[in-house]
Amino acid sequence: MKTNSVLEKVLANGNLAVTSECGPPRGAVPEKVKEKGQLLAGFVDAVNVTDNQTAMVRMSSLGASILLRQMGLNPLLQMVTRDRNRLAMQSEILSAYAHGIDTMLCLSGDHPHFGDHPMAASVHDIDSIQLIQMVKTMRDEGRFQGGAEIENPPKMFIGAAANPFADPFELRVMRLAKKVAAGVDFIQTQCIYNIPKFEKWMEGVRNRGLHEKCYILAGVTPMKSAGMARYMKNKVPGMDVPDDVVARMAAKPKEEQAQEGVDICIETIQRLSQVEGVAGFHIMAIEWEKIVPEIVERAGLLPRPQVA
Amino acid sequence: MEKFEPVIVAFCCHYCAYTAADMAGSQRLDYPPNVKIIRVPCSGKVDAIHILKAFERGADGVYVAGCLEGDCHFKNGNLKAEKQVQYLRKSLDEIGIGGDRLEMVFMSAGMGEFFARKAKEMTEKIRELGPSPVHTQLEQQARQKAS
Amino acid sequence: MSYQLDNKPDNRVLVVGGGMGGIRTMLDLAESGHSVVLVDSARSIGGLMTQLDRTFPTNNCDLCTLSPHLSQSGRQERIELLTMTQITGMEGERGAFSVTVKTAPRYIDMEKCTACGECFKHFPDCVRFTPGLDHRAPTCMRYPQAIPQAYSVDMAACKDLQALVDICPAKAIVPDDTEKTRTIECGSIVLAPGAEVFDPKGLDYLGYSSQPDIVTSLEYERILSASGPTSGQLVRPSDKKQPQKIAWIQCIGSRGIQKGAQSYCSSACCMFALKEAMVTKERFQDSIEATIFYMDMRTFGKDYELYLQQAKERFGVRLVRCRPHSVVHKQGAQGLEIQYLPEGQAQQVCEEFDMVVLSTGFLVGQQTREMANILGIDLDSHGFAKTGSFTPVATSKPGIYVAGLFESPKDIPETMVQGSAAACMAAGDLSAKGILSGQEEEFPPERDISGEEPRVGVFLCDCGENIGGVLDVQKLADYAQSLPGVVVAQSVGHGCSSQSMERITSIVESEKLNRVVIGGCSPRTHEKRFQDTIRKAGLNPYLLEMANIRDQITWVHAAEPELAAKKAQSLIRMAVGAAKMARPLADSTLPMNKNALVVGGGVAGMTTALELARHGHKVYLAERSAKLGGNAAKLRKTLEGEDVRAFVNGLVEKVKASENISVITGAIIVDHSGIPGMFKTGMQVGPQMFYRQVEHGVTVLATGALGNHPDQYLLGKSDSVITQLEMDSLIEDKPEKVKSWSNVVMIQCVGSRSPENPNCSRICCQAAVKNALRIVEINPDARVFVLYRDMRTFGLSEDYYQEARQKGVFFVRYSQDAPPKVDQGQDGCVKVVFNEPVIGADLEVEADCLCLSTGLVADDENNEDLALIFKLPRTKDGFFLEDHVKLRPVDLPVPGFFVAGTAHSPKNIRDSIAQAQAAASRARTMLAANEISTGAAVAKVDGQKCAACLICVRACPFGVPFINAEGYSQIDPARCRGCGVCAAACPAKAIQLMQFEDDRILAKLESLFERMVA
Amino acid sequence: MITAERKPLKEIMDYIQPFNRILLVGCNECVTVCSAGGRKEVGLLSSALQSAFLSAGKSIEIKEHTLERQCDPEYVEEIVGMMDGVDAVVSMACGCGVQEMARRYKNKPVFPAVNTKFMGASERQGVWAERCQGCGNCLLGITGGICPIARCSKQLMNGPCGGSTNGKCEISKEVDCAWQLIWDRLKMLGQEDRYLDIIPAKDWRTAGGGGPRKIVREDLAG
Repeated sequence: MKTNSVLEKVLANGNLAVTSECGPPRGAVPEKVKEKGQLLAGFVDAVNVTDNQTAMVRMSSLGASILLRQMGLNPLLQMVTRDRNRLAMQSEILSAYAHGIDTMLCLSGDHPHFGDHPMAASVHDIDSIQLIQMVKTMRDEGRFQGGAEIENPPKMFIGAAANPFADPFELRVMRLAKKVAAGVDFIQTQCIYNIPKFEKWMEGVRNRGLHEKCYILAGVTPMKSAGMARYMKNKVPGMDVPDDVVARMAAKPKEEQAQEGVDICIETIQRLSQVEGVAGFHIMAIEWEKIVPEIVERAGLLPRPQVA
Repeated sequence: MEKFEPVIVAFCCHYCAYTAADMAGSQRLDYPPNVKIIRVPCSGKVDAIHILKAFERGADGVYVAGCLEGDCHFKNGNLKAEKQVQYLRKSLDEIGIGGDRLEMVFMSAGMGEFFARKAKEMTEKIRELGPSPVHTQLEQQARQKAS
Repeated sequence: MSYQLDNKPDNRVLVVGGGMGGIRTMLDLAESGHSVVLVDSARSIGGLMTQLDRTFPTNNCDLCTLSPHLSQSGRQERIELLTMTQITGMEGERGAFSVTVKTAPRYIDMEKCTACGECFKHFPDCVRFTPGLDHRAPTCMRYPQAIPQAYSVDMAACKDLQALVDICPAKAIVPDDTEKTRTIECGSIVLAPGAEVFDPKGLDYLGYSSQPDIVTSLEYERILSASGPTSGQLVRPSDKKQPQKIAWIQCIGSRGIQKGAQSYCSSACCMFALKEAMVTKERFQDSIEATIFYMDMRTFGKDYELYLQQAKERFGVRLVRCRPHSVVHKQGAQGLEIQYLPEGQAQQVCEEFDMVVLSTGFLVGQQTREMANILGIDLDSHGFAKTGSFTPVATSKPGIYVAGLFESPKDIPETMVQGSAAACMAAGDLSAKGILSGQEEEFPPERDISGEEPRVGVFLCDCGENIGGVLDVQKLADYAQSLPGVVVAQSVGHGCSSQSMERITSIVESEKLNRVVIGGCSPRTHEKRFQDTIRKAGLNPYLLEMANIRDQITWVHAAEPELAAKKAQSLIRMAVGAAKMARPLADSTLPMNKNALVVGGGVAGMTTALELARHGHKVYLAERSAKLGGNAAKLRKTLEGEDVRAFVNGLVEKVKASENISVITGAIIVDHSGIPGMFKTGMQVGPQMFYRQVEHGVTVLATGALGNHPDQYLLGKSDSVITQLEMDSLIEDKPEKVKSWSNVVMIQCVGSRSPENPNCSRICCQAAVKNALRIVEINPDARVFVLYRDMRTFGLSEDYYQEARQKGVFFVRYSQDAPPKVDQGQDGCVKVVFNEPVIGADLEVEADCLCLSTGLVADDENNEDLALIFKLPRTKDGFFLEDHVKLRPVDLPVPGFFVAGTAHSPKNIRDSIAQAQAAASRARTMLAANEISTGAAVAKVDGQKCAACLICVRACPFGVPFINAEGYSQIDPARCRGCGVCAAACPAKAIQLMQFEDDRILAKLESLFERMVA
Repeated sequence: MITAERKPLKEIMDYIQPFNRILLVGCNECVTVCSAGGRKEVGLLSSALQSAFLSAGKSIEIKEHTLERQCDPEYVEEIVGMMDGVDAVVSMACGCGVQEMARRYKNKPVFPAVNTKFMGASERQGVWAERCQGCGNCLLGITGGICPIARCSKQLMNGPCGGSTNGKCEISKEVDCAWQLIWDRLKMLGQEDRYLDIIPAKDWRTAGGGGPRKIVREDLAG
């Protein structure tokens, strides 16, 4: 074991891991974090805590993660390179680890263009791959990026994201290879609707043996409505929602669409469980955390394994 | 107060618009005398500075007249002129003179009737808009100087 | 510069007809230094084309491209126009004709008429106004002073003569005007009287005379035209509502279809209908349905096939192949019902349309026949002037030539070609052998005015009543005198009279003026004259500024004399202000090299070379192969049966015998430089590839085309499969073989009108008909099948097509989706299977010979090299692209370059010869000058200011500026066209357009507003 | 080239409102080429200011001059004679030129009339696009000749983010994805493997992280 991360342990035991996410509130309201945490407790192995998601100001990932940790959950600290330089990021990693947070996800982050502060400067002192390298150096060599030694180095289980659907497609496996080379331990993918394309990507991943060098958690998102399906198809960059999925949603009357979305999500999990190299699932039920238990249960992923 | 007589400058390309003006002449088509023509080889030759200077000196309206689309003697000078006019209309808004006082028109050499009509329309439009703020100030200065 | 008029009879040509062809002939001759009298029986010139709204295939009104720059020189002095005039007699012979003409009374004194229109306004019943129907036509001629004002009086219709006389403010009505007769002495005559349009009134089943919504194509054109009766609103005549469904019916009065119709094809109507349908669809998109009923879609011209594709695919014009049976208006019904039998169907269909357009054809008018009779030239059975296969514009009488529709039905480009060809031939009969015999006018040396303060002279015309009637010219002169810098200001009456001009000259001298302002008419028409006037006084001509107080003031503000007077002051002030900024400029001139380079030694190249040599020019004839003759050397007979081989051999002999022609065979062009009038072209010659460079003023490209040899239908794989070209020789050389045949199949459009080569090769239908006729003549028992898509035997060749049908040749249509199938058969025969649409079944023929109409394709490799070296554009299919497909079919877009023959597009020998003669004529218009004038209104770069930003390089429409070795922009004055776009775009203000410099334009603005502020 | 864009007229007017005699100075280098501050733009701005002030009832006097280059002291020196009788200077040069003017003519207020934008190339007539951020440590040799720092919206140095769609950046369909361009070029050059090399975290000192930068050529420096 590289770390004490529960997620690492679940994965190392060969169980299909389940993670979900919690978007921190746009205000100093710890209750909201706790509420979401309670919905997820017992159904997932780790809870991603987003970092100013979609470049909108929210409670910090670290702050919300601490709240969850205090509830006994296993927060998965997301960190984007957009908002902080390497000094700030390293100090925050130390803080997180000091609060018992041992799992993190290294991201570059959505562009401020999409958020509520488009006028803000993008820092991008380093990129996500360089962040992985930095966290790994802190953990394995016990040194900061600048070279100085760390007292009690943070032992982080290092994750990163991958989007099998973005362009250029042929780069997508290579980009994962780069992240593996940089030292990533696990991957959470963009939400998957185009299963054949994902399978093609996984084939490339296996050909390079990358599934043996990191754990791959397939991302899924239940859709609430046909409108959301269309929106994700047309408006969200890097999202691939095939026409038949949109059509399947639209074929249902409005009030049944949410259920259809859940069904699709569960079918997806079941089908992806058969794909070699898929080590678990990351269920992103955006502002719909209460549906996660149903999905986990119906997908047959309960009970969650208990690890020491 | 006497009737406001706007001063309007028309930059006319030699091959079409200026010829159309001659045509209006030979057909004896009345139009208001407010329009003063400056001949250029091609409407694409009209420099932004010519237009701004006209306004700076007190013009109440300016228009650039070129050939019909596809008929420019120099391939596409008329379209270049049109882009320039569109760009300058924004500048004129910024200056406070108002982009409405500048127009681009297209005509063929034979459209004498159209030339006369356009001269009339432009004069009426500018009369409606009233004197340009620059014009007003220049007159005021002149009166002060005189008194 | 100006030339002395060389207006002697032995340098004069009489041109009959003022349509496009006649105008082209007139301009070519005048520009080549000959004098021309043009007579037209109409009241103004312009002909049929001026009635068109727009022309295909550009869908623009391009009339103005015909004669740019005409008013720039004294050329018009060599042209005399006689309208309302007819020929009444002729004597003499080639070189010395004496023609009597009769001019009908106009009852208007053209000298006095100002075209004010008062008479027409008050007496519309008896005053006719025919300015040429298109709104652009009169001025697009760029020639206003030469085109008679369009008014005339119908005396018979006049009820109150005195009132009419009194209404004219210019006292121009002449009630006692009489018919005038005069004699014109000339060396040669060109006939371009045009044609009439078939009148469908007599065809009752079409209902043209009873139904207002059935119109002819020319009438439809008028409805579309902005200046037409409906101001461009497309409404049907009966109820003024916009039609939803319009049908065109082709071949009205052509191809022997109706009672009284001519047997030939009118050649232009298919394109005409497509254009009208397309323009209609373009303007109204889906709200109007356009349908064309046709027999064969004859889009055989250059790139016309692409036009047809566009009509179908982009505009959704519906094409129905069939001849409608009738057009009926049912009682009480809204629309018109067309009854027709669709191809391959047994049941007649009735379809309702809102409007029907009849595509009426051309025919020779009675007046033209009478004129031919007077001149004693032979006509064919249709009334067209008889010409020969190798003498396309020569009539039966030496010294008389023909151009345009009177030669045969045709489209505008061919008319323009013939107009130039006729000019070339007519000039050849003049004993004063071309090249300007006039002397340059003597001017005193130019006075150096550098360092002088501006001394401006203002001269104001009253132009009779034109200006003086509205403005107090003397008062205006007094005002001008008060302006700073003005030394003299005078009223000069008619400024353009020679007396006034002399006066201006002497005042400039005596007062030591160094700037001159003329207040009068338009610089468009008179700038050149006044420039000459001050030049005579030793002033640089560009020290002149004109204020157009007539066209822009007195003619248009007569109702407001006070404001007019104020505006006149402004205009004079502006002109004085600008004149002070005027700088002396030099018209850069270079000596003209009078030699020509003709590239290509086929029929076209040899013809051009011989014509230019005949007019005294040295010609380099460069041929890539080892010997002269080109494609035609392989041909034996023309459609009309004339001997091609003998003709080509004759040409080669003449070329070799000509002292003025230097033949360079085995020549590969490798480099090229210079400007129009001073080119240098390098070539590698002969097997040793010796480098040789020639200097020449013009270049004619006559590089020909290649016989197509597509890998289709066993061509090259079976001995029984040959091309039409091979068939031509075979018939001549092995008649016994032809006699042995039982079945011959010809397939048309092989390798043409296909995705790989979309255009029509134009010559193949004629070739097939020619060879089919020759085969059945030798072997009447042979069955000849011609498998075609559209038979395009345009013009008079339609007669041969009908003859072939009568002689039993089978013409069977196939569609592009179901082409014939060809396989090896027994005993060296080939098996051809094709669908016969009339019986609706497949037929199989064992053919002794399968003859493929493969047409011509561009010599892509050679043309590509030449296009690169000469910087010439090409069409998509590799032919050279002319300057204007409609009106300048011989001129290439680079000045000084001309094209002739199949290098331009596929065509037969006759058309190649006509174009070759035309190229010679066009070349002569340039070579006539002794100097190349590069003008003064060119852009000049100040290298010090230039930031080498490339903006001018990108902005110039003609690609002239470049960044030179010193690192700043350079503009070649010889290539600069003077638009000034670069000057306007330059962000460093490093470019000024001479004559229109910024300070000169700004001075106008400053002066305009001067008084207002002070 | 350094690119720039004219400031809104209002902003320039606010700067010079208190002054009556203005010297408007253009530059014949980059800002001429990008049509922001050459001789032509000087004339246009001068006329626009005249008209705008006049409309508001104020007369100002504007002298126009365009220097060969405003970022070189010798050129800037050329206009020393024009400074008498000038209350304020408006420079149409890039930020370098404006500062050089301000350094030389210390007692005159100097105002910028353009916003200096970026170092770019001209894509076609009238269109300029950013190409370089002057990071001081050029990566182009390993990124296929396309700079991810200047041309990737997130300055990603190791490949495209998940927002790259059909060759375009997630922030706008008008912006090319730099990494798509890099990848295409690497493929064309047969250097796909280059992509697998991880570019380590950048040392930003050369990009200005180490304070204002300076180049000293010992052999040339006087």
